[in-house]
Amino acid sequence: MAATLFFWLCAFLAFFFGLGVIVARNPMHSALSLVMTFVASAGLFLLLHAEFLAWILIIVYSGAVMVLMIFVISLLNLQRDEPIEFTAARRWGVAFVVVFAAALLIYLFRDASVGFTYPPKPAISAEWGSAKAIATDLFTRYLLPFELASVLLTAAVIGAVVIARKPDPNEINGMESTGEEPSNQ
Amino acid sequence: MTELSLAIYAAVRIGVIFSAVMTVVAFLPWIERKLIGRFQQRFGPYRVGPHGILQPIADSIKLVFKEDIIPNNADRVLFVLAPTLALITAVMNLAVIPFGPTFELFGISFGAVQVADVNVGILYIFGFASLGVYSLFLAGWSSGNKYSLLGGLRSSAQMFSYELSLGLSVVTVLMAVGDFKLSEIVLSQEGGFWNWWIVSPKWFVIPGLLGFFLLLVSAFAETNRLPFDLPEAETELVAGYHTEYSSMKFAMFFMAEYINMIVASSIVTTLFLGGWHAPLPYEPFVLAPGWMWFAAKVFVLLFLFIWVRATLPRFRYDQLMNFGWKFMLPLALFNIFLAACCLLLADRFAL
Amino acid sequence: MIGLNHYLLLSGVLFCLGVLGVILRRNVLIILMSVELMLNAANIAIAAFSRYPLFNAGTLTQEDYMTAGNGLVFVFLILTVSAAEVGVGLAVVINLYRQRSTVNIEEVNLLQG
Amino acid sequence: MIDFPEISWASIAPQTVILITALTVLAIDLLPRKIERINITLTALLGVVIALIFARNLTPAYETDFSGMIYRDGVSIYLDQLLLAGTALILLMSHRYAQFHPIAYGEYTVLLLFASLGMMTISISADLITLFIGVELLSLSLYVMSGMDKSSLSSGEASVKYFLLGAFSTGFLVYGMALLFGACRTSNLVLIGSAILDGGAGTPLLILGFALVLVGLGFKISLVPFHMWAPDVYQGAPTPVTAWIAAGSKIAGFAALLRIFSLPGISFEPFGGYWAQAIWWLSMLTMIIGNAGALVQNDIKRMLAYSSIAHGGYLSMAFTANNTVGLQALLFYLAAYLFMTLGAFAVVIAVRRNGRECLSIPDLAGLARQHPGVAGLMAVFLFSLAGMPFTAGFVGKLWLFGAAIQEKYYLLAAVGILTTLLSFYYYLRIIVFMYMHEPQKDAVFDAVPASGRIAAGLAAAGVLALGVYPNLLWKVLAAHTNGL
Repeated sequence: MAATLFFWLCAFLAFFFGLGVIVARNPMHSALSLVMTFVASAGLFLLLHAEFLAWILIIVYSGAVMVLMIFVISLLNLQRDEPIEFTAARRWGVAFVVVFAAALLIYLFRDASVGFTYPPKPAISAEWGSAKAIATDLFTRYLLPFELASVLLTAAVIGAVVIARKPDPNEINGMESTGEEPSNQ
Repeated sequence: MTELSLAIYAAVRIGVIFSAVMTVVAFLPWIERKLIGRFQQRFGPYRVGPHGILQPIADSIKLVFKEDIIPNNADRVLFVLAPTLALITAVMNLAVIPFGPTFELFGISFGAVQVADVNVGILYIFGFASLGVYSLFLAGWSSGNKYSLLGGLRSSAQMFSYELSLGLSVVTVLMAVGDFKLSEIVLSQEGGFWNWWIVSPKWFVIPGLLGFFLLLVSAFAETNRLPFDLPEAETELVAGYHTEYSSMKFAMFFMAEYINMIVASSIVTTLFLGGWHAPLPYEPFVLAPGWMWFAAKVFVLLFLFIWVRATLPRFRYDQLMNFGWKFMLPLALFNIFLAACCLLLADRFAL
Repeated sequence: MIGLNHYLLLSGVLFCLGVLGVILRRNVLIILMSVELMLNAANIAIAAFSRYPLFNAGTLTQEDYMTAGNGLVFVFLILTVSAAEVGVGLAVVINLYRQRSTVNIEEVNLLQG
Repeated sequence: MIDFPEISWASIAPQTVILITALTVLAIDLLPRKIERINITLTALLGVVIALIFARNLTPAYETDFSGMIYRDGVSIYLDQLLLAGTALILLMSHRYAQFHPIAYGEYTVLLLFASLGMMTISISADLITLFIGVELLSLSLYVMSGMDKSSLSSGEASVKYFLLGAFSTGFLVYGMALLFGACRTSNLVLIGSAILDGGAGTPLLILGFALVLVGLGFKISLVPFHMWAPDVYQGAPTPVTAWIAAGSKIAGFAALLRIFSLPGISFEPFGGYWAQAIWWLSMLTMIIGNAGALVQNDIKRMLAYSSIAHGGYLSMAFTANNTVGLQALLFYLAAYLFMTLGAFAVVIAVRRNGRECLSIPDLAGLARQHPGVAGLMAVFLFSLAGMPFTAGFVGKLWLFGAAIQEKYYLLAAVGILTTLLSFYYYLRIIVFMYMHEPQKDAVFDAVPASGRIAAGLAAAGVLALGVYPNLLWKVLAAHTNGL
């Protein structure tokens, strides 16, 4: 009973704030809504016994990624956005997404393998979802993807630093000639 | 035990721990002002009550009756939300701290002096700490004041810079214990101070000392205490993120800061100083209840917090960032490597 | 009683919200956030799928599926990767802002056929 | 303690070498002394050549490795070699390009190698997780690379557009993978395959999952309804990056399609019915719109963008045909496409006038007078792209159309042939400008450096060799596609 209530609470929060992300006029409010969506999703993860992931989601997303995002929003000093204009193309886009959503949901309902009140997996061990279980999998069966993820993070760090740093004036002027118009800095 | 009695025990635990911590929080500013007064060869608060002991009560009365101002160009919802969030995240962290072992009163066992022994205790604390970042940032941003905004920006940049070394310094202990559970970490340090992780022979002392140092420094930064109090640097930013706050909202920030200090000290105690274990596993020491040892260690650390505040000047902003990214972070990474080597060696030679 | 479908419905709705956000909003940062919403929806779906068993497994036994994979590791790696993606994305946006002083995608229109 | 699994280094040797090379270049670049560009290029080239040698010496093993994460079959060995050859050519081109444009060359090279590593990860994936990380490694590197020319506004714009559309497509890809995982409760492609054979085919989750994955990958290889980003990004990105997006990223995208839609060890019979139909439409639209779009372009990079979209249409025909001939034709045409596209871009990079890039088609007027060799090479690439006999493009198209006709997709093949004829117009237009127009006033082309000649020459050799002796590759392909 408590679990059911908790689910509906988290689901409602996730939906409400998810909607907030896309309708808020102020980018800061969008970002904060996204943070709340992640917190609600972490609640769902807790409900699914994926304890470790729930906290990782909060620490990594709410704690680091979204702080960075908010940091950028306030650095760029973004003010309120223009209200959403519904041009013909957008109206079509919205119609498409809504139809697509309806189709998606109907498909999922029709699926015989996912009953509406199917009980949680009985055979799951107490360890399931704990840090230990995930770590064991990560360092044995998923060793290669894990290592590749570290390569990806390296690439992302290099890339982010390269593209976000201010261009070195020598770097631009020292060229024999630049092919296109110079930047406006 | 029925569910009801479990709930009652839990409620008792929450009540006892919360009121105890709140009492400490109420008197901590007084202690701090007294101590700093002594460090600076003056008396500190002296007027209200004997030795100014009633000063906290006077202060709280003042704060409650002050006018509660919300600036015109503030983002009203977030402006109110920020201090609430600060207090909530701080209080939530108290829930998982193992203050003491199981205790009995009138022959009834109330369980451990800990609200909830969460499986992923450390992650829980980091989770709420990382949500706490938002409170300072939002306070700064929603005030609609440039000093506040700068303070908020500084605090968020500082907190997530030091969160890295904070997390990494904890990893060494986690590697040795193999569990996120805080009670397990305390239990792994049983039997005298030589088994505490700060000096444990399991990893040849050095990684422990280094980890303790890293954790302590990061904790100072995370709680925005001097020498890391740039977010509220009075001399440059008026009062940083809480410039526009008054009355109870200001009091909430104030309380949150002191609770955070207590939480930080408790974590250092739990991870490196043996938690509620007595320093020597012999007769006169083990007679005192565990929570007393815990409190004693926390008070020593709190004293350290205050001592540092009275002694060190504030960092400059670039120094702070350089220190975090170019010194603390590499050192923490190196420390993990060192600890891993030590653990492997200890394992190999069955120490 | 909460079943798999509840989670899937929620995840589907969140995914569609993300798609709508990308279509409707013109602010680059909000588009990025909407994409994160989509990825989050996928994470919820995977976590839910790995918690609930397969109903109509044919000749493959339950054990085959259980040893086949742990969805939580999938979620973990998706989290890692999308965090990296946000990092790179923000850097790209900062680069754009330096050059153009805008984050409105409609004002970014030098390149046209 | 955790028992670490056995690591089979041999099967990921080329990937490992590329990773080590990337880290070496990074380390060299970090040295306090200023490093000459040539040293970076040579280091990277050396690494690529070593990796190529490792890749050539691999023997296909038709089973998964790394506890089911990778699948080292003949196709993956073939694709690895192709991608490594492409990387080498791109390195040569970038070396010349960086002389004139302010890109941070060390980091650029590192990211280029990481992008190649991502592509080569896709080619060996036997698990959705590995595949996803490969796709992301490739994409993240390319987003950054396309914005690396800080002096150019269009470069910044290209990177933002590429990033947004790429991230959007990642959303679809991941959600599709989530549904695939849900349908089969496993992320392993082999097990997904057996689960489908087991009677899972036709479940809504599976169909939806595959559809979303197709949308996600459709963005990456710019199939038609998902192609909007391609022209802008191709035009704005630094030219060697454009070349690598056009060639490498597209090959990797098709490798991913191959991995997912013809699951290792199983043909896509179980759901061929759905996919043939969906891809039939995509392929049709892509060929028509890609070629039509290319007709009206005046910018070479934009024209090549539409040409690359159109080629995506021809290539995806193989998935509709869904037979062994189609697979071989696809693999052959990927090689042909790699050489001719990279060759064309190599010439675009090599030819400059007064230090400026010649990016509009009239800029090339009179090139044949001054640089007959380079113009000749360009003509070879354009003829091959158009599909003239005796070039790789011709053989590849013939083979692809043949595969479609074999499965009685006459309309598709007819549209393919018609659009090919149409494409002669815009390819020949460039040749006409190069050979038959007077040079523009005071137009003096700069000397073409050795690196440009080598890159274009090697690509041309590839195009002609495959066009004249397709048997060279035919045997390799026949051997490599044996296990499928």
